[in-house]
Amino acid sequence: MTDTTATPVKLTKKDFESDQDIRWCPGCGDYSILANVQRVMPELGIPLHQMVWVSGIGCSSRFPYYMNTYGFHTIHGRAPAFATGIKAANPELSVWLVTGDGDGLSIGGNHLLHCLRRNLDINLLMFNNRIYGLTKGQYSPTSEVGKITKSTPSGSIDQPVDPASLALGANASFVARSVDIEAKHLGEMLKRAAAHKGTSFLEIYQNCNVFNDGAFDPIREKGQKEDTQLLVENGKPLVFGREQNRGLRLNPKTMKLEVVTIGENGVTLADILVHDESNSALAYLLAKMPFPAFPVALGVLFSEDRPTYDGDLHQQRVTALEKSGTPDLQKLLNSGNTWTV
Amino acid sequence: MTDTTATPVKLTKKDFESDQDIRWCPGCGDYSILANVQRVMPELGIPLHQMVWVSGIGCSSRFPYYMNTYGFHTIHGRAPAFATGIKAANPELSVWLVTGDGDGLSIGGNHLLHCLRRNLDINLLMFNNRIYGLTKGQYSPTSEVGKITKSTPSGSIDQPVDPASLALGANASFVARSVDIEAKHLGEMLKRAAAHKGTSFLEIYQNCNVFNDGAFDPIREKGQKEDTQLLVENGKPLVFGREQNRGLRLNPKTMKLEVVTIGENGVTLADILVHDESNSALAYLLAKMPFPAFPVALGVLFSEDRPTYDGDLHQQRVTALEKSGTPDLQKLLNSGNTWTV
Amino acid sequence: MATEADRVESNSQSSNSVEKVPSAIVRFCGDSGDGMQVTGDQFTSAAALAGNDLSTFPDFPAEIRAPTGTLYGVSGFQINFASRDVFTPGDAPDVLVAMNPAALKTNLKDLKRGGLLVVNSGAFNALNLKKANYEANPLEDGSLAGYQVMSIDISKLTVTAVAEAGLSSKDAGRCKNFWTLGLMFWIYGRDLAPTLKWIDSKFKKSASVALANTLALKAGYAYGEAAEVFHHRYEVPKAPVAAGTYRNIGGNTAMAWGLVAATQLTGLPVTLGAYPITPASDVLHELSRFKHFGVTTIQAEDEIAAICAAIGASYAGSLGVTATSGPGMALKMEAVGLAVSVELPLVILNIQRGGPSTGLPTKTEQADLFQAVHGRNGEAPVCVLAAATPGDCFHMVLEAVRIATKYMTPVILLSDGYLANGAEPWKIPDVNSLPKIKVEFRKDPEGFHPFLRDPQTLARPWAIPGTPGLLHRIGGLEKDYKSGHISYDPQNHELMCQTRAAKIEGIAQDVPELEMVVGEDSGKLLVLGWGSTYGAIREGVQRCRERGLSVSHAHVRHLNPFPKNLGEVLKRFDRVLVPELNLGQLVQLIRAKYLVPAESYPKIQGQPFKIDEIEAKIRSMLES
Amino acid sequence: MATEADRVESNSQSSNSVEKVPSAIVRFCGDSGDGMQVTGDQFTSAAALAGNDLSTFPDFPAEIRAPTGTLYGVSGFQINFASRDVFTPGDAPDVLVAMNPAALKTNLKDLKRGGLLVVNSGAFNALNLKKANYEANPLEDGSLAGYQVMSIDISKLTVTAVAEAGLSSKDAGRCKNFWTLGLMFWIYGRDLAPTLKWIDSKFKKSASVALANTLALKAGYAYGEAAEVFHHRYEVPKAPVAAGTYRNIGGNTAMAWGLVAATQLTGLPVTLGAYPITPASDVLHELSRFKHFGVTTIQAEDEIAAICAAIGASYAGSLGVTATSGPGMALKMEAVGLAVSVELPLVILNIQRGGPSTGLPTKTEQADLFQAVHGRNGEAPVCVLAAATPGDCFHMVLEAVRIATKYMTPVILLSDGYLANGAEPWKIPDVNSLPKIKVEFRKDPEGFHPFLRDPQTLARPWAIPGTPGLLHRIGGLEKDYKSGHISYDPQNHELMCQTRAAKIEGIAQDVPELEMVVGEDSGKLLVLGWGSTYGAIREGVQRCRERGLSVSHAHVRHLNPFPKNLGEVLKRFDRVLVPELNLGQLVQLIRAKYLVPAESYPKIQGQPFKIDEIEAKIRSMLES
Ligand SMILES: Cc1ncc(C[n+]2csc(CCOP(=O)(O)OP(=O)(O)O)c2C)c(N)n1
Ligand SMILES: Cc1ncc(C[n+]2csc(CCOP(=O)(O)OP(=O)(O)O)c2C)c(N)n1
Ligand code: SF4
Ligand code: SF4
Ligand SMILES: [Mg+2]
Ligand SMILES: [Mg+2]
Repeated sequence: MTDTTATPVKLTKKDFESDQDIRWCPGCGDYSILANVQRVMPELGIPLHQMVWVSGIGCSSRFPYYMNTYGFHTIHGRAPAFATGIKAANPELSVWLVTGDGDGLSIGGNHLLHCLRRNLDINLLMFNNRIYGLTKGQYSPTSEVGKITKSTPSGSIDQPVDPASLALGANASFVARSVDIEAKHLGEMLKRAAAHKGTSFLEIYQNCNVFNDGAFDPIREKGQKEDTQLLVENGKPLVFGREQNRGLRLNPKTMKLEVVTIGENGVTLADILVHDESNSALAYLLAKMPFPAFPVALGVLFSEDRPTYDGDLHQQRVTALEKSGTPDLQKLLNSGNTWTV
Repeated sequence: MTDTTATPVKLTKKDFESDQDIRWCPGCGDYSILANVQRVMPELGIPLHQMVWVSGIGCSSRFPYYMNTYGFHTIHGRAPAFATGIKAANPELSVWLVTGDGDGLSIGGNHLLHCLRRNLDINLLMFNNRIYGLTKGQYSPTSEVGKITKSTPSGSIDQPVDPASLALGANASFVARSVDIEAKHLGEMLKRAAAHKGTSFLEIYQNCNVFNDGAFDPIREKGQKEDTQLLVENGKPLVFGREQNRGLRLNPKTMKLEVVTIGENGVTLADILVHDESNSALAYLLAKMPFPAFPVALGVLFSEDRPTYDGDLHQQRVTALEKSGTPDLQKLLNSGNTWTV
Repeated sequence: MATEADRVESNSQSSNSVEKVPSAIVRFCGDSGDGMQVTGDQFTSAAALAGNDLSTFPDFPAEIRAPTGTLYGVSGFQINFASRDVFTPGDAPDVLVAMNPAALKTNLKDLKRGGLLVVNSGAFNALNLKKANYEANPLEDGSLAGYQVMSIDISKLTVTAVAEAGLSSKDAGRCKNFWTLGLMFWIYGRDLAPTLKWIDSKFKKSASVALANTLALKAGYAYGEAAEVFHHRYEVPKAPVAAGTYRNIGGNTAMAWGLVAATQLTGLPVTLGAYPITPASDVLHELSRFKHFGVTTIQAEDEIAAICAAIGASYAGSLGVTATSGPGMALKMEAVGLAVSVELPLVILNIQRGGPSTGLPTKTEQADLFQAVHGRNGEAPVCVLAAATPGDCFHMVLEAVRIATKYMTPVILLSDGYLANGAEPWKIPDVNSLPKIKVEFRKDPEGFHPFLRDPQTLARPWAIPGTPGLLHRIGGLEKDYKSGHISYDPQNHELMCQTRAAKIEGIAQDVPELEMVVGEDSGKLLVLGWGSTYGAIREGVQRCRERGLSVSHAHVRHLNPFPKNLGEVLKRFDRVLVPELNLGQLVQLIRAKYLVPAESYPKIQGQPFKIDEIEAKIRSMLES
Repeated sequence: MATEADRVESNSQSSNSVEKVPSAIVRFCGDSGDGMQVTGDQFTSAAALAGNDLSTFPDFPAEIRAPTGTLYGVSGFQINFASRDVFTPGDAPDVLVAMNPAALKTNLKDLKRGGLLVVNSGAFNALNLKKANYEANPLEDGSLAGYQVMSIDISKLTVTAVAEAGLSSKDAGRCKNFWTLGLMFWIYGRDLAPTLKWIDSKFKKSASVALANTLALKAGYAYGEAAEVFHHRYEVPKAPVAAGTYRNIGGNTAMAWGLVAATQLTGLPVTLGAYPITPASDVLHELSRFKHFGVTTIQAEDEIAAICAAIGASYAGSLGVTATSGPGMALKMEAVGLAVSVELPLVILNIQRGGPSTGLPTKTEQADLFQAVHGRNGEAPVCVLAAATPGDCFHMVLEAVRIATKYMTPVILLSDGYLANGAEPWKIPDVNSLPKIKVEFRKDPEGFHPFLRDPQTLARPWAIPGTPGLLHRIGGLEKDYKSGHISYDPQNHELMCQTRAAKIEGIAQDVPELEMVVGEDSGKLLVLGWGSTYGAIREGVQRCRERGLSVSHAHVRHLNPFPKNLGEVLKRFDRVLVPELNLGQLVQLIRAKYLVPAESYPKIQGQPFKIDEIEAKIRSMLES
């Protein structure tokens, strides 16, 4: 995202809190995300009035109301399209988009994918609670097969889609994952997203304690998460586990990942694959690791610098103006074949 | 796709030709695809009346009119949704879907992705000509950056999306690629698609000789294609080139592919990566290889057996009926709290 | 506590002064977590079992689970029960039960002056008062002077009453709704037995909870018996309802069951394509339970996919249905146009909610009529129907199915949040008495083409894939009248447009003529309604007639085309009034068609008409 | 060949019998590959330069590039030019130029009885005759007896004429359109010079092609001069047009240029979000050329994204515009509802085409009026305008921009395929004379809230992100009238619905009163039109007036709200006739609103009204 500051501003968390009552269910993971966002925002040095939070519809999409910035709560699934217009009109704005697994992947999957490939310079936060919260608990595109919900009393039959893999397939330039209550990690990810120019896709696992409580317990709860979270870092070996002695090794023949233990069967740290944010195939492998056979990769899976859509749009306007000089409407109207009576 | 034959039928190409005038531009790649489809269909042994061709809108989407089967030319981008209803209502039908790069990836990207992840048992042919043909030549989601079209006189700025990579990211169970005029290869791919249970995604590079002529010349024209097509086959080394002496090697450290020449620098056939249709990460790497530094992979990039959406829907109905016995409407109406006056 | 319970038993015959009243309106309200919906449901069952006619309406908060004690977290349930026919949940409650300050704050304005107010004083602590924006405690500042106030520390009495069950004090406090219910049962002289039975089965997994609720219920009842303060008990005698077996039914359930019935009456499987949206989601939820009836439900990726899947299903020989609301309906219009063009049966359920845009998702409105009739590109006529009551949803969905299959057309059936969530006693039909709906697929290849029309209905044949000999292609381009192939011919296009229009217009010959709900078929004023305003208009008109005013009520269920005698009916009245929960839509349609100076009575507050409002409006027109 | 050319020069003053005619209608038709559009354009330029008033209309095949010689591959171009004002491309051609059998087959029925038919006999070979479904050669079977037939082997004469240029025989044959043009220039006494100049510049990259076309043009002219068979030349004198500089302009170009002008008149950048669709794509194409004016074009992934991007752009301070047609319009309605709810300026261009569904994509129709006015969920009023002629598109788009920005509202501007593709001479406005459109963003934090309204217009302030001190949130949920925050309050919702409606209604006070196009402002019959029927109605009414009938023509450009005097105007006529290219839409709206028994004159054939049709209809009403 563009750092649009002209004058340095010293803001606090409070400055980012709007005066609206927060209407999520008590205990909802969204509170934690909100608090972390509000905590991190001041560090970005962006004036409040240069920031726009855009969302679709869903519990998650209520987010903009709680941010003391500009905000646009639009319609279901279409937030990326609104963001495109906003950035086309004013590339200087710092635009943050909040969507849910339903808003962003069900009705809004197409806008998401086009936003990602175009690399619109925004930060896109997807709160994935694997359920439709606002409509009171139907399965979503990220719900596991066999999920019993109001709309699937015999269990859902749709294979879920993994948001990060989808983003990679859609040619995203930045793909990251975090967890609602991992304050430190989430904060880091928000800052990485903000720093990236282009669509920064950040998936946040979020607990919906009313309709899908515990969906992420294995990677979210103390006592379990120590063994299940793989915190990837660029240039660092892909190790995990309480003792940090487990790791991922690539079998070059099969091109598949294996979980190995360092110090066992002659495995050393040198055998462990090193994370490379610029390798989209590695990111794809990491994103798709099946749980619980593999850990869940968190962090920046992929990041690549390339031109942004709004940047190029802007550049084309500038170039056109340079080429043509001051536009002349009368000349346009009189261009081509004319005759005078 | 389901082989729905009950009685064996002996059909000919002619049987699949409808009586409608074909209205594509003379020289269009669509003719070749049509001819190949009509040639291959009799081999599948599916009676004409059990076959439905569904499409959206576009030149490509005119396809159903030319097939002497059932056909439904629907609305722009939504063909997968219609196909879902058709298969839900009658899983026995052999459903073939034709879409274009605009129909299937622009307006219809979301339905495509949900169809793929759900694994609806259909064959989905995407005619990719990297242009909007029917609306007379605007750039499409697969057009290269910088493309000058009617709508982009200064060149397009959107990064294209690769259909096969997108399909993989969307959790497709079958992903293949072919070329409009490669009769033999295309025929094989059509048969593979037909044999696969689930959504068989087959991208067909197609020349639009009016609005994007030559887009695929490097991999389509004699004299060039011999060096640029990589015809992948399961279990076979990934070699290509006129002499079949070039190949792909995986660098296990970087997890990147390299083009190597067998017999040079000590490279032997044993160093060449072997294609494994069941490895989605490999398929992803193959799909994303940048041209011309790498060849273009054609063939079945990925294939995986898993339950189909319509199959599961059907199974749930069967199970429910088994559990409940003959449904009793009166019992339903009288269930729960009632009182008699 | 056994002693208390005994006291209830022993005293249950004792009668304070019991006042006979023809009807009563009771509203329960409290925090979302206070169990008001359960309380209302049980109170409703009791009224039904006692033979009253009744109508109910819940009022949920817009939030999923709002923080406790907040104004926007208040949940309510209103019931109107009577010894005569009842058509609405009633206007102003006679009795208001308020479980906390927020509930009092948001509901008090509706209570009748002088009405009975039962308040849980135990919840009126400083924190809750603050959350409800009360500066002073209303129980103490005299602001409730105009009502009969029963301020009882229900929280505390409940905890005491259920002590024996050994629950945590938090869980014990949760039983206060049953305590309150017990008290209300005492006031209206209800039998506790059915609810006790219900508690046992509902909480069979937790004996202690079952016990606690039982104790609470009985304690509340006993409190009524014992407390001197209650001057009155009321009796609402049985209503003279037609013999039969009844159940309570809400509009969305009735819709869903109507579709289940359709599988049996048509012999067709039903395929619902839907995407969740308030207040239509329950149609999806309910229908997903009936796979054994041949019902398939597809939760699609969006509303567009949902309707397209439904059309695809109809194309392949199932009955395609989709259900949605508000913004979801807007998204479907392109596909409705295709269904018009390819002439396939399709049932579209629009459970209307407050608009425009996201609007007021949990509130009711009737503002999608224009959209239903006019909301597509091109000349794309469809049949439009509207259900009048929750139970009517069952029958109207069958009517939609009948028309869709007979005329090969999309049918939009309008319901709304009020019908969806409201409930009324419904006489369970004898399944054998329901009319069969004849559906035949075309089989005969002889002379077939896909747009060959039935000369009577103008419907094209339903020829489904899988049928030998009927191979054909259809699509959204204009088709030749004589062959069904694509045609760009000018005259043919006009003929096809006119034919599609005539087909829909022709349905008017095939639907019942409009009859009066109440009143003579001519006179000074006709009140013409549609949809969920039925009850309020009916009762309002009835009241005015009792005052001797010349007013009648007719209610349109077929909105496109209109019943064929509508024009004639309108002309027999001096004036026509059209109350609608919008800014005036039906009124415009009938003015345009019949050139009668019908007058609009719009209301657009996310809430149904009150009977009073209808009555007042009529009186202002006829008494001046 | 130089000799031929010389002959042309030397003979160009020689005059056969030249007949003065007040007007002429000429249609060129041939295979898509025959260059009929270029021929038409050049013929049009010549007529314009000669001072005629004129109107043109092309008729493309629906296919991109149909196989040669097929019936559906015929491309046509019609021009009506006259010494008086011209308002339509004319009904039946006086002269038909048919380059092949398919063109003759599809167009002959339109030629006036006794009209001049110029046929390229060289194309009438067996194969082409078969492709055109001719059993016998019409040039030989006497079937053309009713016309003055000039059967010339243009193909062969062209090849001979251009031999000198040394083209392949295929390329040489391609010049036959210029040969034909030359002949037509001779018949109407046109100067060859401008076209010769145009050929030079157009083909400057290929001297031989330029030469060949030059030779062909001159040869055709010379042929006229030499051939004895031509009895007549015609002269159509200058038309008395107002002084000024003119150009030909089509509706889509005028639309696009209007938006370019808007950037200058408002000072706002324009952001167009669009998805290609016939016949609206050219608005996108044209606008994408004006980045230096501050125009941004986004080719979105679909129509929904396109309008949402436009709304996003308006939100951020640009002027958001979207352009579409048919099914694309249907898809936008949900987002239009949001724009209504958040009250942002938005211009929606609907270039209507034949419906329903995909319908007739390349044909014209006016059947989206109902959709524009009524086609959304909830009460979602927008302003609806319609352009009457190609040039009018320029001015109406400015009117749309004015209203959208002044009233903070979406405005739907209706055009259609006929306006989009048709062209007329347009007096180029002096840019300085165009009215400035004042637009001000809110800056002042004092007392600000996002739904604070201007008491006059009821518009809310346009407060864009990036402005210090105006931080706020908006969305599609209902908003509090007094603060702009989310509100579920019943009374507030009604107030907001009424306010939004009143805002749109109020625009009526701010638009010109309806005036007569032709005729007195009272009388026996008012013909009330809207949109592209302007020319045909105007001329039809004029003809009837010349017969002494009491008929006037008024044309509505503001369709929602209507001009404030419309009701009054209607009442001053005995009868009102509303011709529309649909099944009757405006007629229903005015009947509903004004209760006048306006009569519908529908036509829905994918083609504009003919003047004759209007004339005949009026006469049938007034002469019986
Ligand atoms: C067009 C449209 N369709 C459907 C809805 C109803 N709806 C609102 S939110 C939602 C799903 C929300 O799920 P998600 O995006 O995962 O958000 P969450 O509530 O879980 O945070 C749906 C279906 C709507 N508002 N608009
Ligand atoms: C809702 C809607 N939007 C736009 C169009 C116009 N349209 C028709 S086909 C098409 C794109 C076709 O591109 P593609 O799918 O690549 O097919 P091709 O013609 O190249 O085979 C568009 C934009 C339409 N028919 N419907
Ligand atoms: S329903 Fe779930 S996601 Fe929504 S606010 Fe409640 S807990 Fe959070
Ligand atoms: S426009 Fe292109 S894709 Fe369409 S028919 Fe012509 S050549 Fe084929
Ligand atoms: Mg969710
Ligand atoms: Mg294409």
